[in-house]
Amino acid sequence: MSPEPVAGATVPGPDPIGSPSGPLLDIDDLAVEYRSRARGAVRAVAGVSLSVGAGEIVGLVGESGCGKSSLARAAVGLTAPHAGTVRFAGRPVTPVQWAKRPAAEVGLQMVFQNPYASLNPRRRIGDQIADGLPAGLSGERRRQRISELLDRVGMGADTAAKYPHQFSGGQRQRLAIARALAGEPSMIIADEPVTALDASSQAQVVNLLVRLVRELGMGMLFISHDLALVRQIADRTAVMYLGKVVEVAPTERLWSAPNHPYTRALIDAVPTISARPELPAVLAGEVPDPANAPSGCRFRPRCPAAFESCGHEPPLVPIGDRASVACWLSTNGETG
Amino acid sequence: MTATTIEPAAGEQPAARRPRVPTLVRFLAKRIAITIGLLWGVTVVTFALVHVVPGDAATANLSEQALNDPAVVAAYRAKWGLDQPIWLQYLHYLQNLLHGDLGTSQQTGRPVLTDLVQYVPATLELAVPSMILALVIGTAVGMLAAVRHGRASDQVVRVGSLLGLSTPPFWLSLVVLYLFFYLLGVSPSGGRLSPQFAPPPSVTGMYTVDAALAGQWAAAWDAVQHLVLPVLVLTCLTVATLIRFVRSAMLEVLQQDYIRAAYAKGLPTRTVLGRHLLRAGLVPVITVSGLAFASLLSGTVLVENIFGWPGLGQYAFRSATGLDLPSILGVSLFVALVYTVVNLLVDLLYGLIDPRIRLS
Amino acid sequence: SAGGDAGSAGGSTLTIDTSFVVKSLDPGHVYEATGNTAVHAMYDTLLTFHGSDMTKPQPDLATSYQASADAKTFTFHLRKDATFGNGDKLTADDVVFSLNRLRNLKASPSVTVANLTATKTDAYTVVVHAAKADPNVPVILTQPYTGIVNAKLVKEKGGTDGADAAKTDSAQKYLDGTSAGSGPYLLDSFDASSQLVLKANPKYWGAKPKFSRVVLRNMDVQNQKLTMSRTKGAELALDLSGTMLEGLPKTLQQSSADDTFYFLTLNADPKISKTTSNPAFVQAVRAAIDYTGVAKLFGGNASPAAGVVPPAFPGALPASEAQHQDLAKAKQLLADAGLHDPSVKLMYPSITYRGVDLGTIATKVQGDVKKAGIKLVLDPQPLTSFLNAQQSGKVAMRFSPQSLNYPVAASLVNNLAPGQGTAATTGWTVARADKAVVAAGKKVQQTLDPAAQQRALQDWQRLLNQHSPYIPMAYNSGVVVASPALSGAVYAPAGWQVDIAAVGTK
Amino acid sequence: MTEQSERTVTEPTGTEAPPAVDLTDRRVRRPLARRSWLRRLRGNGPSRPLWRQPLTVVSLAILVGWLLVAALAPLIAPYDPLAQHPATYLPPSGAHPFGTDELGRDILSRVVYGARLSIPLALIIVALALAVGGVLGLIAGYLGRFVDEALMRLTDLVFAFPQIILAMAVSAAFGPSTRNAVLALVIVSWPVYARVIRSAVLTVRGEDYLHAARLLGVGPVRALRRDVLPNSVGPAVVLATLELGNAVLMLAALSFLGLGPRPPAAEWGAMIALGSHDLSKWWVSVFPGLAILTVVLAFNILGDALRDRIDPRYAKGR
Amino acid sequence: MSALLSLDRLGVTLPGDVPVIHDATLHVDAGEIVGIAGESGSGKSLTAAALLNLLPAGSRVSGSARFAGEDLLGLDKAGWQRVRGAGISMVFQDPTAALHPMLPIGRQLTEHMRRHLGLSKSDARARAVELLDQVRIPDPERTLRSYPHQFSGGMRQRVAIAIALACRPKLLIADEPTTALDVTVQAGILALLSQLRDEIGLSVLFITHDLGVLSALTSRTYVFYAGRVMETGPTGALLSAPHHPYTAALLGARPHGAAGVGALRPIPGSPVVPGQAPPGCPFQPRCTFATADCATAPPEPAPVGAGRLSACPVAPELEVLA
Ligand SMILES: Nc1ncnc2c1ncn2[C@@H]1O[C@H](COP(=O)(O)OP(=O)(O)OP(=O)(O)O)[C@@H](O)[C@H]1O
Ligand SMILES: Nc1ncnc2c1ncn2[C@@H]1O[C@H](COP(=O)(O)OP(=O)(O)OP(=O)(O)O)[C@@H](O)[C@H]1O
Ligand SMILES: [Mg+2]
Ligand SMILES: [Mg+2]
Repeated sequence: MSPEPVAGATVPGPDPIGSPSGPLLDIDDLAVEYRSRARGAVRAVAGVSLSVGAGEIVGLVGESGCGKSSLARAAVGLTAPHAGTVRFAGRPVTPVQWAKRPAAEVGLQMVFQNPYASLNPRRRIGDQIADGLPAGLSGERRRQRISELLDRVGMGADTAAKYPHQFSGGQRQRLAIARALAGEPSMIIADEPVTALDASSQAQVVNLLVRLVRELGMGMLFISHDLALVRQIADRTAVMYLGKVVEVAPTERLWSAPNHPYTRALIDAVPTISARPELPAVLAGEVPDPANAPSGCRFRPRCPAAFESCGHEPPLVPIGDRASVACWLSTNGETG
Repeated sequence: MTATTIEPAAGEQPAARRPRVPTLVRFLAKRIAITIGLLWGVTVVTFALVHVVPGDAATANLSEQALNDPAVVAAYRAKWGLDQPIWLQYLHYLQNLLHGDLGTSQQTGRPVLTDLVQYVPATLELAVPSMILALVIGTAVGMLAAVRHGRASDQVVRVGSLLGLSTPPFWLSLVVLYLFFYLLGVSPSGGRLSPQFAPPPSVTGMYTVDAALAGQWAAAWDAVQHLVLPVLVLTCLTVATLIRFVRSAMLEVLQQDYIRAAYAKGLPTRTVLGRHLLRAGLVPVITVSGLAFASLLSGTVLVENIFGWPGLGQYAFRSATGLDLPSILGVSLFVALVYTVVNLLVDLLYGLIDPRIRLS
Repeated sequence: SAGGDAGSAGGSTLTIDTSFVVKSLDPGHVYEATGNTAVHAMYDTLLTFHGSDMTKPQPDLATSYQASADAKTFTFHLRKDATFGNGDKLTADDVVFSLNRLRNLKASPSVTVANLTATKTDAYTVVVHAAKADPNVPVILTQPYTGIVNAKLVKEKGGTDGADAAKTDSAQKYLDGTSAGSGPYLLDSFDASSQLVLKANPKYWGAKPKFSRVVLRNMDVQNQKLTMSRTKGAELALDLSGTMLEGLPKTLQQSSADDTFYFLTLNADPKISKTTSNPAFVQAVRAAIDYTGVAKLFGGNASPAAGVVPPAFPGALPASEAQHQDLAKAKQLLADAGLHDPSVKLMYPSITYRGVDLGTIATKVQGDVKKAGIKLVLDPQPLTSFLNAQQSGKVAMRFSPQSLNYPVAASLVNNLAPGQGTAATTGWTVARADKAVVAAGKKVQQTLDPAAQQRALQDWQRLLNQHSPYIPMAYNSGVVVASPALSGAVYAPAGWQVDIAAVGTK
Repeated sequence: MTEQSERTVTEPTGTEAPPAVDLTDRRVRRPLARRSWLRRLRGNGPSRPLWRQPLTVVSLAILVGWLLVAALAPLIAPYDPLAQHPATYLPPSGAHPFGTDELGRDILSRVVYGARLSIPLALIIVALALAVGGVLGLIAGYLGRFVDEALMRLTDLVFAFPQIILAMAVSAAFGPSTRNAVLALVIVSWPVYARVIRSAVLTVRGEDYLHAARLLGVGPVRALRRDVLPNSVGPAVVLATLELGNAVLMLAALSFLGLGPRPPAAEWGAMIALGSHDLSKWWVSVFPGLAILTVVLAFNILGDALRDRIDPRYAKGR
Repeated sequence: MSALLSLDRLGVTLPGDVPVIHDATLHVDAGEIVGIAGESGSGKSLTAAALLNLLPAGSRVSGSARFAGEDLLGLDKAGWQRVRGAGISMVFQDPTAALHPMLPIGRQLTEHMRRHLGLSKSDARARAVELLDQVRIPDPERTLRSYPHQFSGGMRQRVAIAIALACRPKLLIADEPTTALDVTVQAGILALLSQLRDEIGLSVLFITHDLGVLSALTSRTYVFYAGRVMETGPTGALLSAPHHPYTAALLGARPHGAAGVGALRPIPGSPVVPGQAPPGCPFQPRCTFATADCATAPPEPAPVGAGRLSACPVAPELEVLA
């Protein structure tokens, strides 16, 4: 495999905090494995390389169970990776265990999928946000900072004294974002932050996130299974299948000219609104159990274009500007 | 279990299960190891407990005048190995235990195993019918209450089961004795059999069964009559817990979509409740019935004492107050064994009823 | 239902209800009440008592005996027609084996015979030697544990009368399942927890007992009362006493004898307690107790105590001398001794004895002495812990029932006199004791003439009431309650409660 | 009793964690999360306020009544509960509504004073057991690994003894007294709390809010105090309420066997034991029995109501 | 041609006097796939539940509901047992929850067939195999012996559809049958339903909140809000030119097409809580076009074009809403 770290941002932002040369978040050949008595070893992430630059939004899409969350949690340091490295601003991310998280890593934050579970139901909003503020802050400064953060996510300052159950899902997700901002992050990993929300709240939260990233010049890895949503906000999009990234490309290019048959199938499966009813295209089969991944190209059993080369695993190779694909069809010369 | 697809067009099929035997064997091996560890823990705790007590078995088992004679005391202590250091006594006990020898009871002078063989059936004769009754009634009534959730009958059941939970077992025993024996005279007093009957030849150790096997119908009927009150009390105690549990388990199941789906298919209520609800509600019931059985055994201590029932509960009580170490250890080991075996059965049954569960 | 009509079953089953713990039916080991009752029916002894008359041992296996003047040698002449249950003849060998085995087993009952050695002169003559003079040897030889076993059979089953019998004898297991005696009954079945069944010995040498089958069943007191209230058959209850007798149908027969006393023991060792070792305190407690009230708690035939010898035995003080409460005297005694608000822990076994919860009595005592300004803190202990603490001699004040080791009042002296068994655990040494008490005790033991001994006993008791750490409070009786049709159901204060073989129908 | 009864259902069977349901197939998770939360918002239990449920109100009244009785015992009791009187075993009458016992003591007064023992002792037992079990459960759940394993085996060990027999043995071993009875009951009842708290902690350990706090640089100890503890004690507190009734029962059982508070204390179980010697004096046992029954019933109903409210999961019953 | 299902001013009040559905008028013709759309909590599922008498105990239903000439609201217990499964059947949102986890699929697939169709055990089994074939499940024989957990979500939903189709119902109610599934799997289910309509003339009442799905599958759509029908009409026309501000708002909030910050337009405010609906139009507090009139009385749906009704009196005057 020859992952090529692709750096750069479509929208210019402030320089990355760490090493100015490399990307802000650099995931290199990451693997995550679960061992369960029932299924044996499950390789949920099987060697993924991906990087996100400052001010850049990278979307990560894929079917359920393909390892998106596992990747996110390992990237942020919630689980120890089985192999590979994650670098944030140039320094390796240490998994959060017994020790307190090093201050330098607090700039890497995460927004979780379920807004109902990601806020402590028994603590006031203000206290939870204050977790991320420097310990030396005086009471007054602290209050001020909390209302600033709440204001940023469009919630009133009086929110600080309330408890999470007093808010709707969309509001909670905004509060969770405010809490993440308390760590003054330069990079946010958002794992399906709007999946649990109503269409209308979805729009609110997504708008907020995108605005913040642009305003604060942060980087964001935005994970979702909703292609249309990712298309709307991401600068680049990575497509994951069964623990591997099969294609990365600038979003519009990915939509207009997908290089991987799987990407194509995913896009075709999205129902669209049109005057005449038009059924989305069907991709046969479903994601295999990662505990039992097919040999060679993992997509081979479902691929309409599979041929004999597919018995070998295709590497992720760059094809043009900031785009890579892992498919023998593309690597054998042709692009697109 | 997630299925695997190889055929592009074929969708998927249930993946072949990996061979199950090794899983089961591993599971059993682990459980047996845990059980052994548990039993060992029981011996340690009991031994320690008995030895922190001021006074030893000699005081409990020799007459007062004999205690004044050092020679007699020394002879006794030597006979039971009480003159050895405690760790040696313990090692000795373990060694015998490995050979299946539980030692000799100081209060009955018989091998503890013999005592257990005698007392356990008497207790089972109480516990098993109580458990079965409690299970049947508990499941039926609990299910009824769940189905009629919120209505008057549900409230009645709820209050009734709370009452059952709140009644002191020894008091209930006295009350039923007072009512049915003293006032009404419809039931026999205590014991397992009226004196005019000789205990039937021992096959199972349970008088009802043995008498029936021997064709002694009058004795069998008499034994059944003696069972009624204590079984009633034990059932009352257990059924309350079960009803509560079944009720809430069934309530939870009733909210599941698959019950709505079953109705939506046009199945009659009888089928939905009897097949779909019962099947799913039974899983938690099995869990709790394992615990309920353990508590039932525990409940027999008081009940047996009041009804003069010569079972394990009385034996345990006398062993504890007489500081009869081998007997206490024997009873504790037995109960711990029952506890683990029941739990094991519960887990196995679980796997049998619920296909989603694998032994791991 | 309960009681049943034994008459219809051939008229031959006698039911005896008792709450029992029977550890052994081997005469060499037996010592609990129920065991004694059963062993008495299965094993003949050299001598015996009939009914409730404890004045003089009567012939049993021995047709006659002679005691030497120094009370050290006793010669017994055996009857020649006695046979064991299996048909073997009973000879002097069996007697010698049985008595020596009993002594050498060093089990609970061995203590009483530790002083004795049996030898035979011929096949039907046995001589028992006492190492220390003891005029009560004939009485001891009425006790069930001196029952004569079939020596040949018991030896076959591992029995021995050797000096090392305590270690090597292994016949107990056999004897717990099979009787090897010459008594009117044989053991049919024994279930340590529920019942013990006797059947008539077809080869019994004496008069055939009336009942061919006897069931002793384990039953708590409550149920005994209820069962007896309804019984229609031949049935006895052994544990009904005191208050439990109230409300029983008038048709039932009762037979009783006051053979137990309940007493407080106050430690005389100042190291254990400054308070209890103060004689004035003891006397104050003695004066503060409401003896009639305590006796009433036992109900039935119980009576306030006069001394330590229960009325069932010759040598008891007359009822007219019963102690009585005198609070003014108690307060005076305390004041004179300069004891203000004394407080003592009273330890007692938390058991129910003869239908009375000892805690109730202790509470009553606590209430009584409080009126005199004495504070008692109750300290109930499980029986084992109580016995252990008592044995240690470190208990300041304790309360327990006491009965005689064997049915001679003088045996109490062996136990209660300064420096002896009970006294030793009470810190009452000869040095601490009043000279007169010591002398009076000696006199009891040395007097061989029964009438004179009884007078000496009474004098000794009067002195105990003034100078001892014992406060006897009440006498209580053992009672046999029998269904109306029975005859011969007499309470025997002799250790075996009732002579089963003597029970018949009217 | 009971209850070993008393074991909880959060951990179905003693010796081992229940065989895992293979729910790793999480394809259908997304909408589920939304649904279940909606459901919780809508509520599925009796969501009426406590004071609108007649049963709960009645039980609360009973309990408050008993607490008043305990507090005001000297004012309420017509006689000194320890005062002996020569007229014994008087059946219920105007002068002695509940009759008198074998020492002529007024049973009503003793029942009244009994509340001063049973209710506070039950509270102490449960509080101690909750404290001991809570701390151990918290440690086991948070530290995991062999600490957890060892603690769980220890709870198994306690569970493997029938509660009453173990309590009897402990109480007999150290001699009957109030302190030892409390000790014995704490020893047999702490594992339930340890298990409940442990499993609650295990749940919280997987919660995103804990992760979020750790990601913000909160140290493990602070997280334990702020995030784990407050979210784990809920079930245990609910359980404790339910266990109060059980503690009253167990204490009475020990007393009944002569292993509880020493005489002449007016303890209900011991009073029943006195009456049990003679069924014909039914009033001696019946009234203290009814006292136990009402107190325990009130505790149980309240615990039940509290459980339904606080934690719908616990509506499972035990 | 008379409609297969027709609801006229159906109202549902939940226990505790919580009105949740108001005056829902709706019809489904034979062989037609009709959609119901709306935000979460708008009463879509309750409408479906009312059609099968699966409402929470103590709910009250008003108005009329006729199915194949029969008055549903007048049915007795036996009548409902007859209609359920054989007349109207249902597919639930979450196939994992809707299949009994402890009964083999064969059992769940045949038990109601034997009852409704009076089939013998073997006949029912034969039909079950046929059905599984129809919903494109490979190896039906083996599937019959398997349990739900042995299948993926998509397969489970196919099984659930097979169960719903077993007694040849005339109407299938599908309550968000694809919400729990991945887009790729969803496409398969949509294709299946569409094929079934073509092959066996199945009528479907399809509930979803995904407008894209509606567009792909249904011929007509009802848009629900706060238990009321806001707008109805042929799906294509309705979605391309909405005549109700709510429909327009729904369309605006969903991602559509090319990138750009602010391309998503959230609906301001939050949905109505049942029982606390404002007077007048329930959408009025969130509506950008609301006038004072909107707060007086709930507007009646009025015709706004070919086969279209809108409950917004202002709508016809607005040019383009989307
Ligand atoms: N803690 C765990 N233990 C065992 N297996 C796990 C664990 N977490 C995830 N897996 C497995 O790893 C694989 C990837 O899971 P992951 O949650 O990363 O997927 P995902 O892409 O985030 O899916 P979704 O879209 O459903 O969130 C799945 O097969 C899942 O079953
Ligand atoms: N059992 C119930 N008890 C009380 N209220 C209920 C109940 N079921 C539903 N509701 C309420 O009725 C309203 C309509 O619910 P319904 O389930 O029909 O919505 P829906 O449109 O299907 O939403 P979703 O998209 O979330 O499935 C909701 O506000 C809900 O809170
Ligand atoms: Mg995920
Ligand atoms: Mg719905």
